[in-house]
Amino acid sequence: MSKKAKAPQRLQLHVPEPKHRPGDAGNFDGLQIATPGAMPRPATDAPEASLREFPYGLIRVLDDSGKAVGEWTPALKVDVLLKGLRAMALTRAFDERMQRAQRQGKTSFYVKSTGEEAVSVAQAMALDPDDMLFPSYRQQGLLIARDWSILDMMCQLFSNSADRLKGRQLPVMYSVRDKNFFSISGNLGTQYPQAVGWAMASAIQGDTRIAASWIGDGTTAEADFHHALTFAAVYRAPVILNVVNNQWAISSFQGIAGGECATFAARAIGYGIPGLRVDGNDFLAVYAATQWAAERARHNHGPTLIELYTYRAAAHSTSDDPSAYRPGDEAEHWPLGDPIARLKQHLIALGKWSDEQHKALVAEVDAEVKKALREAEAIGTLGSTKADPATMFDDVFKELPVHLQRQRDELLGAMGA
Amino acid sequence: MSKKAKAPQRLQLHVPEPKHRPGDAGNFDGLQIATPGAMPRPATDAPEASLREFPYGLIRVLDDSGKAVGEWTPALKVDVLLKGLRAMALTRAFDERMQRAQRQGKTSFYVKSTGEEAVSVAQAMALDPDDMLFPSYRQQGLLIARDWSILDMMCQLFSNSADRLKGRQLPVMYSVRDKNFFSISGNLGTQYPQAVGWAMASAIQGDTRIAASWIGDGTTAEADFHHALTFAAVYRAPVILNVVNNQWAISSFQGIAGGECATFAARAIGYGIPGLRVDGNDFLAVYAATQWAAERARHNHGPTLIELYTYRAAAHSTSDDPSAYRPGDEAEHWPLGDPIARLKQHLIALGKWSDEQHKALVAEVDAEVKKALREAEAIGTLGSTKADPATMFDDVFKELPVHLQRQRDELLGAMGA
Amino acid sequence: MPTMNMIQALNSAMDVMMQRDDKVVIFGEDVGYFGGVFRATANLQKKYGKTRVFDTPIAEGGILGTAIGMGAYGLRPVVEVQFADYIYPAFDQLVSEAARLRHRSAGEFWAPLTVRSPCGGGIFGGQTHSQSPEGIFTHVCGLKTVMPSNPHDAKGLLIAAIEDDDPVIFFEPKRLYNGPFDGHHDRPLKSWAGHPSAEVPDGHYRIELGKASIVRPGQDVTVLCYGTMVHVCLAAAEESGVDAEVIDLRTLLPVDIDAIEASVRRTGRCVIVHEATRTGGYGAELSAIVQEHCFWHLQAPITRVTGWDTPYPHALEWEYFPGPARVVAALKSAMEAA
Amino acid sequence: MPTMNMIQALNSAMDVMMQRDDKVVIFGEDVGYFGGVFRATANLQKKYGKTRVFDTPIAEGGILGTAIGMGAYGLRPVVEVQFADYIYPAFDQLVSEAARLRHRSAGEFWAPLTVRSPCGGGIFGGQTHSQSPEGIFTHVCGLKTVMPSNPHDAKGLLIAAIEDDDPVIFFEPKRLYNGPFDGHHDRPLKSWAGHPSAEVPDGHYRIELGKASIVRPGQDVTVLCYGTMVHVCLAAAEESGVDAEVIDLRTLLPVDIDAIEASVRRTGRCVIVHEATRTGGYGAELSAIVQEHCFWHLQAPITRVTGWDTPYPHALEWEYFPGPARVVAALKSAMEAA
Ligand SMILES: Cc1ncc(C[n+]2csc(CCOP(=O)(O)OP(=O)(O)O)c2C)c(N)n1
Ligand SMILES: Cc1ncc(C[n+]2csc(CCOP(=O)(O)OP(=O)(O)O)c2C)c(N)n1
Ligand SMILES: [Mg+2]
Ligand SMILES: [Mg+2]
Repeated sequence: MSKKAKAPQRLQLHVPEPKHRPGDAGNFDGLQIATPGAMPRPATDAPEASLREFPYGLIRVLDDSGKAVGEWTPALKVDVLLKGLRAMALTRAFDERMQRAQRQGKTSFYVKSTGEEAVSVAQAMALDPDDMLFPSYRQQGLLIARDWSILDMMCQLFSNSADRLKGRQLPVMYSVRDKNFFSISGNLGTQYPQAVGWAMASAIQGDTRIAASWIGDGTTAEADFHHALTFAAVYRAPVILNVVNNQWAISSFQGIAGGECATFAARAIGYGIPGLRVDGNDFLAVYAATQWAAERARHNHGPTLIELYTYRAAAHSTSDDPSAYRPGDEAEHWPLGDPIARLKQHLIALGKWSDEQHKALVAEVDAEVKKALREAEAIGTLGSTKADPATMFDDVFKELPVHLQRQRDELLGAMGA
Repeated sequence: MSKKAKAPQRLQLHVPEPKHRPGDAGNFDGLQIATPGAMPRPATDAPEASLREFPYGLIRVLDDSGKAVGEWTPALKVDVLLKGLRAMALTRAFDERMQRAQRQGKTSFYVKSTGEEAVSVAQAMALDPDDMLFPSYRQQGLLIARDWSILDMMCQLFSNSADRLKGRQLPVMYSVRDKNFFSISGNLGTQYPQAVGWAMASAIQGDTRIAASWIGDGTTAEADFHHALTFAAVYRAPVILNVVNNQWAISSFQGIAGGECATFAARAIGYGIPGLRVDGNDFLAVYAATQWAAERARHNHGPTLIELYTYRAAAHSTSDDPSAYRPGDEAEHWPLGDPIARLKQHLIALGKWSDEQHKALVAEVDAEVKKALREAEAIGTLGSTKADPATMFDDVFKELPVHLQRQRDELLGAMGA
Repeated sequence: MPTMNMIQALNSAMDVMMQRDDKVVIFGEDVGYFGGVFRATANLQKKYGKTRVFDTPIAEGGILGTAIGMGAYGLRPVVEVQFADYIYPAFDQLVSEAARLRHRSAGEFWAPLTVRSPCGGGIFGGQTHSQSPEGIFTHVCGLKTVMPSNPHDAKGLLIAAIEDDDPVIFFEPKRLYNGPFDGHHDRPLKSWAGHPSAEVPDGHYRIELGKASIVRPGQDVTVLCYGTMVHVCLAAAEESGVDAEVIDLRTLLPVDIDAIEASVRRTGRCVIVHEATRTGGYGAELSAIVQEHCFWHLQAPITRVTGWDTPYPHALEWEYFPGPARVVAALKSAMEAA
Repeated sequence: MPTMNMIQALNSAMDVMMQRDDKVVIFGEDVGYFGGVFRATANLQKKYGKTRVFDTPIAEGGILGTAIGMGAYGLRPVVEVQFADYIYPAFDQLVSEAARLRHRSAGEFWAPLTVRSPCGGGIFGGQTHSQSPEGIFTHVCGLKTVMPSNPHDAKGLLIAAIEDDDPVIFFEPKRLYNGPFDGHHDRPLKSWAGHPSAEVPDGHYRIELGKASIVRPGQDVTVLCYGTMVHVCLAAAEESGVDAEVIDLRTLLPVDIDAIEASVRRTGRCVIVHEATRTGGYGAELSAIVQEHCFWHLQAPITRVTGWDTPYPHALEWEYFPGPARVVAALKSAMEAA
C-alpha cells in the first residue's frame, strides 16, 4: 500500500462558478460551437450504441448566412416555415405585453420565453396535434403553435371570471386538455415521469399517440429526471424527453446542474437511450431533431432525450432581476443568436420573405395581442373579477365530501356576515 | 410531414424478462465475458473523456488458471491476499451460521452475501481504515475485513441485552462508528448522497479521508442514486460510489432496473465521472479498481462509479425463496465463478497455499464463528434478553423532551400494572 | 361462500377488476412474475399478461409519477408500494401531483389511481417495515385514505378504491394478512378460517368509501379504531367488561363523521386507538372532531391509545404496540372519569 | 439596538453562527452568489467563501441527503429549501434518515442540521408557493419544528436551531419577511420599522426551543397560534373586544405544554389558529392536547380557525386565508358557548 508513502494531499471542494459575473462584459469566448451541417443524420432505428457521439456534438442546420445545410435539413414547405415564424413572433409579442401587464398589476406573475421561442414552436409543429405535451412553465409557444386562444391564456393570467382554472393556479400554469397540453405544475420536473407514464399507457393500449415533455437544465438534477429516464428506457416508452438548456436556473448557471461535467444530452447514454444535442435557436434543427425522435418513438424504438441548447435572454420571471448575478449584456453575446432573426434570415435567403414583410408581421401579431388584451381586460384583471369563492371547494375530489360541504358553508357564512 | 403517408404503427410496451425462469436449466450462454487482463489501466488523473469505454468493458485480473494478468494486477503481498481469503471465508461461515440461527428463531431476519464476499472484503482492504463507509445491508464483509468483532455483530442480530443498537434495528442493520461504518438504513439508497455529503464535508474541511458507498443494481433506480452522482460530479467529491450488480433485486432481474439498456457503470458517463466495470468475483480486480478510484479521489480528481459485476448466489434474505422466480441451479452456472475459490486457486498457483491449508482455514473460521455464537447465545437471543424498554425513548432527540418523558412514564406504568 | 384470508381477498378484488375493465393495470416492485413479496398479485401476470401486470424499477417516485401519467391517459393504475415505510420517496408525486391534479386543472385531468401498501407492525419488521403513516396522508387534501381490518372489507373497499376517480391510498395492515390479531402476541396464531369476515364472495361487490362499520355495539364508551387495532379493541372491550361500542372507521378520509357523532353523543365517552406514533397522528384529528361535534355530550376526556413517539423498535415491538392491556386501561379510565 | 426586518434578522443569525463556528455551512438553490431568492443569505458567500456558502443543483432530496452526510461528518449544515412547498422531494431523507439517525444508531451518528424554508401564503403565490406543511413534520418523531413570528424571535430561534444537535425544520412565514401582517390585506403595507420585536441585537443570543411566548396576556380565551397568525390573532383580539390571551408557540415540536395548560386552565376556553389546511393539521394535535390536559376546565368547545381543506388558490387567497374576521367570530362564539 505504497500510497501511504507520499504525504496525503489535502482535499478541497470544487464549487463551479460561471466565467463572468455582473461588472464583467458579456462574453462567450472559448465556447466551442459546432459547424452547421456537420453532424450526420442516422436512421431513426439506429441502435443506441451507434449514437453515443451525438450528445457531444450539436445539431445545427442554419448557417451564419441563413442557408440550411447538411443531412438534418428538414423538408419543410415555406408555409410551414412562415407559420413557425408567425407563432414565434406572436409568442414574443405575447410575452412582452404580459410582462407589461404584470408590471401594471393586472396579474401577479409572469414568465417570458424570450430567446427560446424556437424550442416550443418548432417542437409543437414537428409533433402531431394529438400527441400529448407535458410542459414546464416556459413553453407557452406550444399552445400558441397549436393555435390556442391567447385570450383564453390571458384570462388564466388575469385570474378573471373567465379563467378556465377558476383562479386556482399561479399565472402561466396553463392546462388545456383541448390541445393535449397537460396541466403545468409548480413543482419542477414532476411532469417528466408523468409523460413517460402517459406514453406507457398509450403503448399498453396499442394506441399511436406519443408524448413529449420539457424541463430546464436546472431541473435535470431532480429525482423525476432519473425516474423518467429509467422507466422510459426499461419499457421503451414512446416519449420525447426534452431538456431546455437555457444556461440558467434562476441565478445558478448550468455548471451548478452539472453542465460543466458533461452535456445534458449525455445523461441519456447511461440509460441506453439516444441523446441529441441541438442548436435550440435554430428552428430547422429543432424541428428536424424532434421529427427524428418522434419517428423513432412511433416505430417502437423507444425514447429520445433532446438537449435544446439555448439562452434565457430575459429574467427568470417577473420576480427576478438577472443583473444581480450575470453580466447585463450577456444575452446579446450569445453566439447562437436569436431564433426569430435566424428563421427570418433563412426565409429572406430563400427569397420568400423581406424586412418589410417581417415588420408587418411584427405589427400584426402585436395588434392581435392588443386586441385580445382589451377583451381580456374587459372580462377582468387580477382581483377585478374572479371565480365564485364557493368553487374553491370543487374538484378537490370528484364529489364534494361532507367535511368540504361544511367548510364551504362556513366560508359562505363568514362572507355573508 | 410525410410520416402521415404511412399507416401509423400500433405502439407496444416492452417489458424486460430474464432469459430463464424456474423449470429452465440455469444458463448464461450468450453472456459476453471479457478476457482477463485485456483492459488497460489508465492513469488515475486521466480525464473522464478518455475513459468512456470502461463502462462497457470488464476489468478482470485472475484468469481461468488462477494467474493474475494484465495492467490492473495490483502489487499485493501474499499476506494481504491471505488476509483477504480469510476475511472472505469468515464472512461466508458467519453467513451460514447466522442463516441457521434465523431458522432456529434466534433472530428474526438475516441477509447473506454468498458469492459477493470479494466485493466488501477487497474494497475494505483497498481503502484506508479511516475512510468512511456507507454500506447497504449486504456488505457485512466490510466489517469483517476491518476486524470488527463478530460477537458484537451477533448481539445486534440477536437483539440481546448486549446489542449496541439496543434492539432498535432490524438484524443486519449494523452501525459501528469505531470502524467508520455508517448506520445502515432500511430505506434503499439513502446512504448514497449521504456518503457524497460526508466526502464533501471532508473536502470542505481540508481533511484527507474519503468516503465510499454501496448499493445494489436494483437500487440504482432510486432518486438517491441520481442525487449522489449529480452532487458528486458537480463538487468533485472524494467518494467512491459502488453498484453491486448481483443480477437480482429480490425477484426482479437486473433488466428491470435498466441493465439490458446499458451497463450500470455507464450511468457515470452522463455525469462526466469515470465508470469502471469490474469482475466482482475477482478479488484482485476489485482491489485494483478500488485502489484506482481511491487514488483519484485522494488527489482531488473527484468521484468514480464502480459497477461490481457479480451474482447473488443465495436468497435475497431469509424471507425469500428464489426458486419461485429463477432456475434453482442458476448460481452454479454463473460464469465468473466463486470469489473464494478463485482467490484460493490464485494462491495455490502462486505456490503459497494448498487444499489442506484451505480446509484448515475453513474449519478455523467456522470454529471462530461457533465460539462467538456460543458467547452471543449466552448473552441472549431474540426475546430472551433485550434492552430495557425505557431506553426506547432515548436518542429520539439528544435530550428527552417532556412529551417523551410522559410517554415513558406511561409505558412504565402500564408495564408495572 | 368461499373463505379467504386477506391476501386472497385483495387478490380477488384485483382479479375481478382486471377482468371487468381493461383500463386497470397493476405494477410495482416484484408484483409481476413473482406476484408480490406478500403474494397479493399472485397469478395476475399469468392471467392478464405482462403489459397489464408488471415489475418496476425500485423507484417509488417513478412508480407514482408514471401512474399519474397513465391515469391522465385514462387507465386505472393499481400500484403497490412494497411497504408503507417506502412511500416517502414518492411523497412529492403523491402530494403535489396526484392529490392536486383535478383541482389545479379545474377538472381537466385527474389521477384515478390506487396505491396499495402494507402497513403496521407486529411482525418484527423493525422501524422500516412497521410504520403506519396514514396520519401524514389524511392531512393532504385530495387524497382518500382507506385501511381495512378484515378480508371481506378489504375486497369490497379495494374494488371501491379502484373504481373511484380520485387517488386512494389503500393501507393494508400486514399483521392481518393471514389471520385476525388481537394483540395477544403470546397466544397461538389464529387464521382467518372460520371468521365471519373471511366469508368473501367470489364476484364483484363494493363497500362504499367513507362509511364506518360498528363492529361491536355498546352503550358506555365509543372506541374509534381501524386496521389491526379493531381486533385489539374488540378484545379489550371483552376483557375490560366495559360495554364499549367499537367503530371500525375503514375509510379515514373522508371519514364517517355522522357515525362518530351519533355514537359519541350517545355514549358520552371516547377512546381513540391507533398504532402510529401519537403526536400529530390521525387520532389527533379524530379527537379534535369529536370534541368539536360532541363537546356538550362528553362526560370524560377523550383518550388516545397509540404507538409511542419513537421509531418502531425491533426487539421492543410489543412494548411499542398499543396492545389490549393499554386499551383496557383507557376504557376503564374513561369510565372512572367524572 | 438595530432595527431589522425578518430577512435581516435571519441573515444576522447565520452571519453570527458562521463567524463563531467553522463547522457551519450553508447551501441550497440560489443561496450562494445571489444570496437566496428572498435574500436571506445575502453577502454570506462573499464573507465566508464558496466552500462554506454555495449553490446546489435543484434537488431537494440531494440537498438533504448530502446535508445528513455532512452532519454525520461533524459539520452543522444550514440548508435552504426555496419554498416549503418544495420540501416534499426531500421527504424520505428527512423522515427516514435525518429524523431517525440518532435513534437507529443508538447515538453513534446524528444529523445536526437546520432546514430553513419560507412558508405560508398571502403573497399571491398560488398553491405551490403558499403552503404551511408543519403538520406533516410534527407527526415525525425525531424532528424539531420551529416557526417564528417576528425578527427578534427569528434570529434567536435560528441560532438555537443551528446550535441544536437534532435536525430542526425552521419555517419562515414569508409574508412576515418585510413587515408584520395582521390579515387586513386591503390596508397599507406595514414595515417592521418601529415594531418592538424588530429591535434585534447584533450579536449572539438564543431563544430556547420549546418555549412559547405570551404575546398578549388575557383572561377570557386562550388563543394558540404561530407565524403570521400571531399578528392576525392579535388584531382579532383587539377587534373582538374579547380579552384573549394570545400565545405564540414559536416551537411546535417539542411544544410548550406547560404554557398551554396553564393558560387554558385559567381561561377555560381555547381557539387554535393556523394557516395550513384543517384536517390532520397541527391544530388537531393542539386540540387533542388541550382536551386531554384541560378537559375539566373547558367551558366551551375548542375551535380551530384554519385554511380550508383545499389547495391554496391563487386568486381566492383571501377567501382561503384565515383572516381576522374569522378569528373574531371564533373568539365570540367561544365566549357565547355555555
Ligand atoms: C421542486 C422545486 N424546487 C424548486 C423550485 C423553485 N424554482 C422555480 S424555477 C427554478 C429554476 C429552474 O431552472 P431550469 O430548470 O433551468 O428552468 P428555466 O427556468 O431555466 O426554464 C427553481 C429553482 C420549484 N419550482 N420546484
Ligand atoms: C425505498 C425502498 N423501497 C423498497 C424496499 C424493499 N426492498 C428491500 S431490498 C430490495 C431489493 C434491492 O435490490 P438490489 O438493490 O439489487 O440489492 P441486493 O438485494 O441485490 O443486494 C427491495 C425492493 C426498500 N427496502 N426500500
Ligand atoms: Mg434553465
Ligand atoms: Mg441486486
